[in-house]
Amino acid sequence: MNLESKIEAILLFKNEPVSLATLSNLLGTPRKDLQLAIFNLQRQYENRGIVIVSDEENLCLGTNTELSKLIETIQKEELQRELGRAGLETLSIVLYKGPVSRREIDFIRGVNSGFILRNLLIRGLVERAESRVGERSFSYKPTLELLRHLGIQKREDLPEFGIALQKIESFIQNPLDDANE
Amino acid sequence: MNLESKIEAILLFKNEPVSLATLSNLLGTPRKDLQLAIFNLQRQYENRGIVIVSDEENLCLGTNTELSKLIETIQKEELQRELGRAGLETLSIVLYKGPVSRREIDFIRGVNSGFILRNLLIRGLVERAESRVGERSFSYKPTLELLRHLGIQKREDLPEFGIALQKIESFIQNPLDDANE
Amino acid sequence: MVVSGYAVKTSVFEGPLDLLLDLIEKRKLFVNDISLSAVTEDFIKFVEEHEEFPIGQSAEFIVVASTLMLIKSRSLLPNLTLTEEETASIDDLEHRLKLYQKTKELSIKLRELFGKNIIFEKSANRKEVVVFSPDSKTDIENISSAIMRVLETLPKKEFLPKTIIKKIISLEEMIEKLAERISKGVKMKFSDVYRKEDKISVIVGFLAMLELVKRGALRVSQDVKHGEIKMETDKIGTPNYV
Repeated sequence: MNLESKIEAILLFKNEPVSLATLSNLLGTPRKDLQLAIFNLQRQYENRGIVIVSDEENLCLGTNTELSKLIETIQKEELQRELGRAGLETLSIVLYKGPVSRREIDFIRGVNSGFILRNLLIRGLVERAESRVGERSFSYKPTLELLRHLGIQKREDLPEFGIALQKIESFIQNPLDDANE
Repeated sequence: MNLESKIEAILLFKNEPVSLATLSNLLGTPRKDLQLAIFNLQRQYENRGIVIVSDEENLCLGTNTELSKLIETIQKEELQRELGRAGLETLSIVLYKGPVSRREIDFIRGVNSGFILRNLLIRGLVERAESRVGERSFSYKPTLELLRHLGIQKREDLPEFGIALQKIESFIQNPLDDANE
Repeated sequence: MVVSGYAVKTSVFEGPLDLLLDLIEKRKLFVNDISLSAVTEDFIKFVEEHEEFPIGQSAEFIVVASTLMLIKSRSLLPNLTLTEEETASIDDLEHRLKLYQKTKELSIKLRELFGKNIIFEKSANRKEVVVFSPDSKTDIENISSAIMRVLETLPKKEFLPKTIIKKIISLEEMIEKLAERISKGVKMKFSDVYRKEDKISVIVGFLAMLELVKRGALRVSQDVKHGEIKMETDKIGTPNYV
């Protein structure tokens, strides 16, 4: 793979501005070669939906400004979309059990909740909690705005809080007495 | 901006796989035109650092497999690479035959696959498909995440894809009595 | 002796098809009714020695065992007539096994691919702008019914499906019926020779008897040209498997 392809892949993966210094380090390539490759890349991406945004030191992928209307629409649409069954279920788990790790949520629901959690995050309904000791993945908890929006002051005010929490916890601790397999 | 550019920008902007339905909605373009544009895009991205992973309905951007070792050095999260035999068998059926019902999977494997399927769902490697007409139970299909983990851009790139599917198809056409469930 | 050594390595099997395939592949045979017939004793012996299977699974093992016995009986007694249902279950087993074999083959290829050359997607963006945006259903009532749904769908213990229970019962019936049909054919009484209380020993004994019937028939047809076809009962003692 040529240098241009490598840079392009790193930019996509990182999803944030990357410095020339970092690239040079990762690829073992002198800055001068990088600069040339970036120049080439920028020409390749001329008049395309994706552009390479750069200053003297940093670069990242971005969308063409000609499409900013379209992107705004998407952004709005994302925030206005109905949460749906899966969204509400995930949100309810975070409310009743939070702080709760991504793994626990997945385990309780029996499906992967990655995209749903991300959506709840950018909609300000849940937020990352301080990781609990020994946990590798993030934990999630409801935001204060959400509690306020629901008209409750604390989680304990949720309907049937005690029973629901207890059921969830006992499932996490002892998922199946005799799983079939 | 042409359709290809718009699609590429949306894919970059969204942090999750985008469905043809969403694209069609956002761009007011019929699916057929989208499919053609996607085909063109995939050709434009041949032998580049960025690739387009897709199934019949969803697509997302990813990094070229030739650069996977490079990206792994940047990646900080631990990768889960191990899948047990039962998981691999179930995945093969879902990959080569999906959408496929739980009953069909159990029938081919000769054992209850509920537990394994749940694990694969949690890991985001398979997902529930829209039920086929007249089906009472769920069907399962591979996710783009699974394709990405196998390093393939579309299902058709699987080894023996056409032949293997045919074999399994011919069985599904004469399904057994009421086996289980 | 009738039944040669049961050379089954006690590895963990993913159910009856996995075991069956392993037995056939160990003998380097193709999947067909001949090879299925050949591994029947090994299969049943294995089930006998591993009674600690979870109940759901042992039911599956017994269903397969019953079909194997049908195949064995048919191969040893060509003029034994099987019902349509019996023939169908034989065809199905053969077909399933071929499918399973293919699946295993594909899964080995998948193992070689999985996680080796990953196509990575964008990392999560840590600086996304957060705008508080609940939807129309973000209220206590909907949250409360959502958590109830979550609790309801937590996985529960699964019970043995009724259809399988039915099949176990019919296995015992089938053994008896088959024994009767064959006993008539060879003018001997199966029930005289074997203890009925131990199901597995009945099955194994039954198969051994079939094997002897076959051998006997072969010898008779070679030695006595116009003579009466008759079993020599003193050769049918209880074989010592156990």
